[in-house]
Amino acid sequence: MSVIDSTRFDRLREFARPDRVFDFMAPAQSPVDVRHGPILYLEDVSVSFDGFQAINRLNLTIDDGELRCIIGPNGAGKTTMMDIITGKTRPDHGQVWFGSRHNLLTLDEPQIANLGIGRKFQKPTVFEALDVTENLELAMAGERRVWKTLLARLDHEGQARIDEVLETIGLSGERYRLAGVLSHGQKQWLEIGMLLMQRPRLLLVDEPVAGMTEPEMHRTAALLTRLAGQQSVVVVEHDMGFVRSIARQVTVLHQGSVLAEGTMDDVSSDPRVVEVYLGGDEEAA
Amino acid sequence: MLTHSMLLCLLLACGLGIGSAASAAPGEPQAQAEEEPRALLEALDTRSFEDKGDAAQAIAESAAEQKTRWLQALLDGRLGKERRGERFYIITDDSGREWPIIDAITFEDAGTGTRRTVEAFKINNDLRTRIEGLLASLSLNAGDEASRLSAAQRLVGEVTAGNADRVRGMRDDEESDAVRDQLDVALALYDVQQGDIEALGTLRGNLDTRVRNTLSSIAAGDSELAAEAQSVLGGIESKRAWYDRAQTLFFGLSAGSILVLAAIGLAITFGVMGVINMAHGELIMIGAYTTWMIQQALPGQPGLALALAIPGGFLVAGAFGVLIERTVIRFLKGRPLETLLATFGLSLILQQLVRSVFSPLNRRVTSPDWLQGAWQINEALSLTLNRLAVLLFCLAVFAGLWALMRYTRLGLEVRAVTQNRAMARAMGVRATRVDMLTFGLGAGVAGLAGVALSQLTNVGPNLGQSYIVDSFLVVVFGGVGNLWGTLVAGMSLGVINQVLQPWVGAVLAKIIVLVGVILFIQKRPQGIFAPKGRTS
Amino acid sequence: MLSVENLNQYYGESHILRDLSLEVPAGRCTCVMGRNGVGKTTLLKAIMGEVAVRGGEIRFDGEELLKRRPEARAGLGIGYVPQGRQIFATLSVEENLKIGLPSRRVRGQEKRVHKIPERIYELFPVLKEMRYRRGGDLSGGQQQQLAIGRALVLDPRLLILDEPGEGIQPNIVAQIGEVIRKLNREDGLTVLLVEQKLPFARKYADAFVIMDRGQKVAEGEIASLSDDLIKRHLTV
Amino acid sequence: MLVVLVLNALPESSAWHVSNATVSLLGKYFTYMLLALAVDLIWGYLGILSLGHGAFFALGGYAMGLYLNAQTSPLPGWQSIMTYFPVAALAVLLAPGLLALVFGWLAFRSRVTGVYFSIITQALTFALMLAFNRNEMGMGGSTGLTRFYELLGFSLASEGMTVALFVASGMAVLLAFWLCQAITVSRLGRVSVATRDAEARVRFIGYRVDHVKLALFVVSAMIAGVAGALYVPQVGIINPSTFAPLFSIEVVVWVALGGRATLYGALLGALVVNYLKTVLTGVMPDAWLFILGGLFVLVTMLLPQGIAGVISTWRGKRRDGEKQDRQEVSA
Amino acid sequence: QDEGPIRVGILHSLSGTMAISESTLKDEMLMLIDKQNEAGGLLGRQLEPVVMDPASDWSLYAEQARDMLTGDDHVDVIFGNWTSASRKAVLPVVEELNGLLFYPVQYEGEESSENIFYTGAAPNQQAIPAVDYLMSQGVERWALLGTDYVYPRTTNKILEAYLKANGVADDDIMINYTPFGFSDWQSIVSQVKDFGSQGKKTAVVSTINGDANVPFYNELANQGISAGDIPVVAFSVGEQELTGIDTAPLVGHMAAWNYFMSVDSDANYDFIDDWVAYTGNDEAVTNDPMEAHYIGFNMWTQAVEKAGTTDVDAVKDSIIGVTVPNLSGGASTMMPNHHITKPVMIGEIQDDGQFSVVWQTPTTVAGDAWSDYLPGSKNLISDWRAPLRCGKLDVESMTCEDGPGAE
Ligand SMILES: Nc1ncnc2c1ncn2[C@@H]1O[C@H](COP(=O)(O)OP(=O)(O)OP(=O)(O)O)[C@@H](O)[C@H]1O
Ligand SMILES: Nc1ncnc2c1ncn2[C@@H]1O[C@H](COP(=O)(O)OP(=O)(O)OP(=O)(O)O)[C@@H](O)[C@H]1O
Ligand SMILES: NC(N)=O
Ligand SMILES: [Mg+2]
Ligand SMILES: [Mg+2]
Repeated sequence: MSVIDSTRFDRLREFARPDRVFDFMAPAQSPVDVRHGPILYLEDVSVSFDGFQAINRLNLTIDDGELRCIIGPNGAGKTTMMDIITGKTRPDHGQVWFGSRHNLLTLDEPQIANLGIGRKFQKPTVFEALDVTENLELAMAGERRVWKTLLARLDHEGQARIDEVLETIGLSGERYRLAGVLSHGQKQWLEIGMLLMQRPRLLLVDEPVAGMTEPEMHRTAALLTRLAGQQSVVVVEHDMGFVRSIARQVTVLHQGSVLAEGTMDDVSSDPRVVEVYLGGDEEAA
Repeated sequence: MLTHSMLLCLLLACGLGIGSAASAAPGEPQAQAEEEPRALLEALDTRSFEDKGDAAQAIAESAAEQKTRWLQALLDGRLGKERRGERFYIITDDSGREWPIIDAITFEDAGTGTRRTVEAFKINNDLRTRIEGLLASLSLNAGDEASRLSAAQRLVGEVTAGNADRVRGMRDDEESDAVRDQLDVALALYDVQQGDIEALGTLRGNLDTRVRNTLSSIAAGDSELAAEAQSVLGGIESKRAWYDRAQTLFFGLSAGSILVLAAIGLAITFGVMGVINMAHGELIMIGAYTTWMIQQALPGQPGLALALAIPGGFLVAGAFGVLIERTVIRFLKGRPLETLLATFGLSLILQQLVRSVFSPLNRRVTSPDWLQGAWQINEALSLTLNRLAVLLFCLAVFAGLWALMRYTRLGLEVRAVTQNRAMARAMGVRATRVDMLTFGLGAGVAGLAGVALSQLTNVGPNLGQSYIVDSFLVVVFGGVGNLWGTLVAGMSLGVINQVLQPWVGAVLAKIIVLVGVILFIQKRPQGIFAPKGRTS
Repeated sequence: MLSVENLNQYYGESHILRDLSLEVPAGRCTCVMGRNGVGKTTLLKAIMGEVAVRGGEIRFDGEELLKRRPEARAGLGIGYVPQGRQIFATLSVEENLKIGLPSRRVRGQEKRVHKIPERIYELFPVLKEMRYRRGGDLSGGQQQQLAIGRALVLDPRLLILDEPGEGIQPNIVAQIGEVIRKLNREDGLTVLLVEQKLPFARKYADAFVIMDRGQKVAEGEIASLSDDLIKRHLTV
Repeated sequence: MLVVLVLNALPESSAWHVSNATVSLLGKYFTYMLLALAVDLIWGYLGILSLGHGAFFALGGYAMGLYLNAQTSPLPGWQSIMTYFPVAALAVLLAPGLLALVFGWLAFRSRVTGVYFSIITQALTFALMLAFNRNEMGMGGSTGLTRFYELLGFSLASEGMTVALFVASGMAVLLAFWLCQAITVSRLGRVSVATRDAEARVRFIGYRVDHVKLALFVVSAMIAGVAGALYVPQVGIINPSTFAPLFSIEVVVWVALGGRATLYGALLGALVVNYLKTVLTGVMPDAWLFILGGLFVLVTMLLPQGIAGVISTWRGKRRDGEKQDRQEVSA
Repeated sequence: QDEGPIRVGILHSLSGTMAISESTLKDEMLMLIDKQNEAGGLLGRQLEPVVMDPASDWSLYAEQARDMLTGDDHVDVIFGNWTSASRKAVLPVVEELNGLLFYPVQYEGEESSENIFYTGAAPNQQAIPAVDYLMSQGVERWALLGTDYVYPRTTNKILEAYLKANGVADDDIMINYTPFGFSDWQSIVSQVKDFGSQGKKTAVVSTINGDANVPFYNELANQGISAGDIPVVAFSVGEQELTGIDTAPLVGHMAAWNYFMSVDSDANYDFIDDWVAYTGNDEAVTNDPMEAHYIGFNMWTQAVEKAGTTDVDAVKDSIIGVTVPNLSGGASTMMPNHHITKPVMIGEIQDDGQFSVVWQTPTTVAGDAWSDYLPGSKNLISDWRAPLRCGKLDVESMTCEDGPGAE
C-alpha cells in the first residue's frame, strides 16, 4: 500500500518538473545490480482471477546469465508468471525483484522493458501495419522518449544491426513485407528478432518453437544457447525434444507453484511430473 | 383556489339534486318550450364570461329538456350562434373546416357550417370549471359511493362554521368507512382551526397538502396547540419525505427505462455485432411513425392501435434493419469504423425521407385511456401510468431479448458469429443469415423503443437524433456487448439524474452525470460489466 | 476422398498456392508438412472456404467443393480444427459443442439430433466435466480437445487438423494422438493433418505430403519420409 | 500537393477573379480542413477515434471570440485579459491544449481505449455544450459570441481582412500538414501506427504509450483550436452548437470519406463534403440530404479507402517504384 | 439590372432540428410570392424566390446570407431565421453587406439593427400582457419554466422584474431551466405541483421551446394538473406545435400571441383558405410567425412601391410608418425602431388543437426593442429615422451607442 502511495507521489513530483514535458517518466537507465545475487527473484507470489488461483505462492530465482527452461501443464501459470514479471499483471502479494535494486512491482510495462527485460509472447504479436524492418527498428534498443522518437533517424549502425537480425531470423527476403501477412511461424521468428533488437538483460521466451519445423527448432535452440551467458534467458516450452536440447536447469510449474526443479533428467524421472505433464508416452516428448 | 367546484360539491353531497327534481317537471306546451329555450341560449351571447356562467347556471336550473346537451356542447365549444342571424346550432363534428351542424333547439339537421357562418360560444377556464360542476350535478346519481367520496375529499379545508353541523350530520349517517374517514379528516381540520388539540390526533400522518398547509399556518404560533401541531406536522413531513424518495426512485427508474429502451437495440447492433450504427435513432423514429400510422388506420381505437403497434413497430423497423444490412452493412464486414460513415449517411437519408413523406412537423399520437393519468397510491405518491407502462415494457423487452440471446439457437449463433465468424462458418453456421437476423433484431427492438417513446414524446423527424448520444453512452457505460450492463447503466444513469435534478436543475444534473461517466470510465475502462477473463 | 487439383491462391498480389494438387485417400491419415509460410494453413482455409481461390478444383467425395458456400461444407461432413484452436471464448463448452449440431449429417433414417453425442464425452471425458465453463477459461490443452470435439459433433467423414500439438503439454498431445488414431483406425475416419513435429507425424500418419512455396514437392508413405527429404524441404 | 496548388493559385487570382464571398468561403473550408487533419492525425495514425474534437475547435473559437469582442467593448472580470492579442493567441493554443492534456492524461493513464474513449470524448463535448449554453458561463449562452468588428485594429468587414484571413487559414493548413507529415513519417509515426494495431506490445518494447498518445492528442487538439480561432472571424459567430456531438461526428465522417490514415485524404474529405453542402443546400434545398447521405453510403461501399484510396490506387504504380528504389538504396 | 426579376431570399431551415418550425414559413413565403406575382408582381417586375437550407446550423445561416447578398444575382430582401442564435449569426452579415432581413419570430428584445425588421413580438407584446391577464385572474404564485437559452432567460428576467415591481414576493416565483429537447419532465412537473399546492393560485409561464413541449404537456396531463388547477401560459406554443400533441387533456391551458388561427376576421379566413389551397392539406394550420411574415411581406412590398425601387436604403427609409392590415382585423405599422404594432391575445387550448381567444388588448401594442424592466435598458430606445438613425440611444444622456447616428 505504502509503496504504491510513495510512487504516486514521486510521479507527481516528476510531473511537476518544469524542464521536462513528456519525458517525466523516462526510465531510469541504471544498470541492473547483480552483485549480490540473482538477476530475477520472485518470492511468495500469488495471483488469482475471479477466485481462480493462477499463481500460488510461487518462488523462483534466475541467475545472471542462466538459461532456464520452465515447463508445466497448460494452465499451470507459466504465461501468467511472465505477465507478472513484465508488469502486465499485478500479483495479489509477493515480491518481484530485478537484480537487487529494482522492485518490479513498482514499475509499469515500459519501465520494466527499459530496464532490460524483453519478452516474446506465446501468441505472436507483431505490428501488422508495419513492414518487417520497421518492426525491428521500433524494437531496437535506444531512446524511447516522445521527443527523441520524433527526431530519431536510422543510422548505419542501426541498419547493419537490422540486417544482421534479419539474417538470423531468416526473413531477409521478407524485409519489406507487411508483418500482417506473414505466416504464423514467420511471425514467431519476427518476434524473436524484435527481442534480439532490444538487447535485453533478461529474455522471457514463451513457446518459441511452436509451429516450427524440426530443423528450425534446432536453429532456435542454438540461438538461445548462444545468447545465454551474456544474457539471462527464461524459456517456456512444451516440446520436450527442444527443452532437452537446451536445458541445463528445468523448473516444473503446476497449479501456480513449483512442482519440481532440477536437471532435465531429474525432472523427467520425477513421477509427479510424469503424471501431471509428461505422461507415459516418452516418444511424444 | 377551487372554491367554485368545492362549494358546488358540498351542495351535491347534501343531496340537493337539482337535476332530478327539475327533469321530473311535467312537459310544457310546444310554443312556450320554443320560446323559453331561445331566451336561455340568448343569454349566453355575451362577451363577459361571468355573465355566460350565470346564463349556464340558469340553463341548468331551467326545465328545458335539451339542457344537458346544451351544456355539454357549450363545454366542448360546439354550441354556437349563426353569424348575422338568430339561429343557434350545435356543431356535431368540429374536425375539418366544414362542420355538420344541427339546430340547437330542435336538434334537426341544419346542413353544414363554417367558421364564417357559425360563431361558437367561447368559454374560459373558470367558466369551464363551473359548467363541469353543473353537468355533474345534472347527472348525479345520488347515493353513488364514489361521488360521495369525492365530495368528501373536496370538503377538506372547506368546512366552515356555516356548514360544520351539516357535515357532522352527514358523517354520522354515512355508511361507507372510506367516506366517513374522509369526513373525519375534514372535520378534524376544522376543529383544529377552532383550537381543538384533541382533533390533531386524527390528522397525524395525513398526507393531504391542505392539511399540511393549514397545520403549518397553525404551527407558526407559539401556543400549546401550535407546538402540538408542529409535532404532527413533523410526522407528516417525514412521512412525505419517504414517499418523496420513493417517487424520485420511480422517476429515476422510469427515466432509466427510456434510456435502456433506446439503447438496448444498439446493444445488439453495436454491442454484439460491432456496427457503429448511427442510424439507430432513425430506427427508433420508424417505430414511432409506425405507431402513428397504425393509429391513423384505426381511428378512435388508440388502445388497439397501440397493441398492434408493438408487433408492427418491431416488424417495420426490423424490416428496415434487414434491408440496411442486406444493402449496406454486409459489404462492410470487418470494417467497423466505416459503418459509422455509411450509417451516418443512412440516418440523413431516413430523416429527410420522413420529412418528405410525412412532413417535417410532429405527428400526433394519442394515448389510450388506460395509459393516461396516474395510479394514485396516496396523496404524496402517485405513479403516472404511461411511465409505469414504459418501465414494465422495458423490463419485458429486456427479459425477452436476454432470453433470446441466452437460450435460443439464434442467440447461440449470434454469439458465435460475432466472436469468430470464420470458425462459425466452418461449423456450418450460416453467418450471413445470422447477421441479417441480428441486425434486424436490433433494429426491431429499436422500433419497439419508438413505439414506447411515441407515448411520451414527439413523433417527428428529429426523434431519433435526441437519443443517439445517450444510447451510445449507455451501451458503452454498461460495457459493450453486455446486455445486463445496458440495463444497469441505463437505470443507474436515470436514477442519478433524477436524484440530482431537484438540487441542481436539469442542465447541471446532466452535466454532472456526463462528467461522472467520464470519471467512472477512468476507474473501469471497460464499463460497468467489463468482459471477464481471457477472451482468446 | 478429397482431391485438390491445380489449386492457385493469391493474397492480393502474392501467389501463395501454385498449381497445388494432392490426394487424401479415404480412411487414411495424411500429413502435410513444410516450412513456415509455405501455405499449409492457406490450403486448409481454401478447403474450408475461408479464403478465395483463383483457380483449380477441390473435390470431396466427387462433389465440387468450391461451388459450395463455406457454411455448407460442414454439412457435407468436413470437420475442421484450425491452427490456434479458435474456441468461442465466451461460450460455454457445451455451447461450443452445440454450434455444429444442426449441420450434423443425417445418417440413414436418424432424425436430427439435439443432444451432443455421448461419444464425444467418451473420447474427451474432461469436456463433460467442464461442460458449463466458458471456453476461454480452459487451459490450452483442454481447448485443443474441445476444438476436436467440436469438429466431431458434425460426425464428419473427413477431419482436418492444423498443428494440433502446438503449444500443448506432452501428455495431452499424446492423448490427442491416440484419439486421432482411434478415429482413424477404428471408425475409419479420414484425417488430413498438418504437423511439423516429426515424431508425432511418424507415429500417427499413414502418408505424407511435403509442400514448399505453395507447391507439392514430395509425397509418399510415412515410412518413406527420409532424412534427405527432411533436410531438403524442411530446413531453412 | 493539391493543397499547394489551390493555395498558390488562389490568393493571386482571387483579388481579381474570385468574389469576396468565395474567398471567405474557402477560408472557412480551410479551417474545416485543419480540423479534419487534427482528427486524422490521431484517428488514422494512432487509432484514437475522437468523437469530441469539435470541443477543441470550439474552445479555440471561443478564445478568439472573446478577443474579438474585447476589441469593441471591455470584457468583465478575468476575461479582460483576452483584450491583448498575444494572450488571446496563447489561449487559442492553451485552452484546447490544456483540456486535451488533462482529459488525455486521465484517460490514457487509465488505458481507456477504443469506443470507450470515443464515447467519453463525446460525453465531454456534450457536457461542454450544455455548460456553454448556460448563461452563467459568461460566454453568451446559447447565442454565443458574435458582433465582431475588428481584428488587430483592422475592420473584419474589409476586403483585405477577408483575404488576409483566407491566406492565414491556408498557411495554417500548410503548416499543420507539414507538421503532421513530419510526425507520421518519423519513428514516432511508426510507434503510433504500432500503437494503433497492438498497443500492449508497444509497451513491452519500452515505449510509453500513454505519452505518445498524450503528445499527439494535445498537438491534435491545438491544431483544432487554431482551426476554431481562424474559423470564428470568418464566420462571425461562435456558439455552443459547435460543441454538439453531431458536429464532431460529422468531422469524423469527412475524414472517413476522404480516406483515413492519409493526411491529404482528410483534407479532401473536409473540402468535398463542405463544398457539396454549400452548393447543394442552395441548389436543391429539399433534397440535398438524400444526395449527401447517399454519397456517404456509396463511398463507403465502393471506395473502401475513401477518396484518397482511389488516388493511391491510381498512383499505385509509382509507389511500387519508390519502394523498389528504397530497396535498392538499402541493399 | 432593374429589368430582371426581384429576388426574394428565403432563409429557413428545411432540415435539422429547426425544420419542424421553419419549413412551414418557407412554404408560406412561396405562397405569398406566388400571389404577388399573380397580381402582377412588384414595380411591374416578377418576384423570384431564392430558397436555401441552412440546415439548423448557425454558421450556415451566416454563410448563406452572405451568399444571398453578394454576387451578380443577389437578393433584394431576405425573409428568414427562427432562433435568436441564428439571427445573431446573420446580423453582422446583413449589416456589413447592407441587406434587409425580416425576422418573424417572437424574441427576447434588447436588439435593434438597421437592417433587420422584427415582425414577431418583443417581450412587451407578449409576455407582459400575458402576465397582466393572469394577475387579473387572481394568480399569485408564478413558476417560470424555460428552455435554457437567451430568449427564455431574457424574457424571464424581464418578467421577474415586472412581477416584483407588482409586489410578488421572492418566494412566490420559481424559475427553472431545462436543456433543448428536454423530455424527462417528471420531477420538474412534480416540483411545480408541489409549488402550486401551497394554497395560493399558481400559474406556469412557459418559455419552453420546440420539442420539449410535447413531453412537458403529456407529463402535466398525466400528473393530473389541469388548467383549472395550475394553468400554463406559453409563449412558444402555437397551433403548429399542437398538431403533434393530443390536446384533449390540455384544454384550458393558454398561449399568448399576436395572432391565432381561430381569430374571427375575414382577412384571416381568406388567408387560411389560401394556405389550405396552397398546401393542398385540409388540416394545414396557420400560426403567429406566419402572420408575422404575412405582415412583413406586405410591408416590404408597400415600401418598395412607395420608394419606387428595391434599393435597400430607400426601402429602409420608406418602410417606417407603413401600415398594413394584419390578420386579426386590425392593422400593423412599422415603427421607427424596426418593430411593429400588434394586438396581444390570450388563447385557451381547445380539444381540436385550436386556441379560443379569451382576452385581447383593446388596442395594438408597439414593440419595444429595449425593455423598460431591465436595469440596463430602461433608458434606451431605438429610432432609425434620420437624423437620429440610432439602434441604441440613451435618452437620458442622448448618446447613441450603436448605429450610424453614433458618429
Ligand atoms: N486474465 C485472466 N483472467 C482469468 N483467468 C486467467 C487470466 N489469465 C490467465 N488465467 C488463467 O490462469 C491460468 C494460468 O494461465 P497461463 O496462461 O499462465 O497458463 P500457461 O501455464 O501459460 O499455459 P499454456 O501452457 O497453455 O500456455 C489458466 O487457467 C488461465 O485460464
Ligand atoms: N491474410 C494474409 N494476407 C496476405 N498474405 C498472407 C495472409 N495470410 C498468410 N499470408 C502469407 O501466405 C503464406 C502462407 O501462409 P500460411 O499461413 O498458409 O503458412 P503455413 O504454411 O501455415 O505456415 P506456418 O507453419 O507458419 O503456420 C505466408 O507467406 C504468409 O505470409
Ligand atoms: N426568438 C426565439 N424564439 O428564439
Ligand atoms: Mg502460456
Ligand atoms: Mg499454419
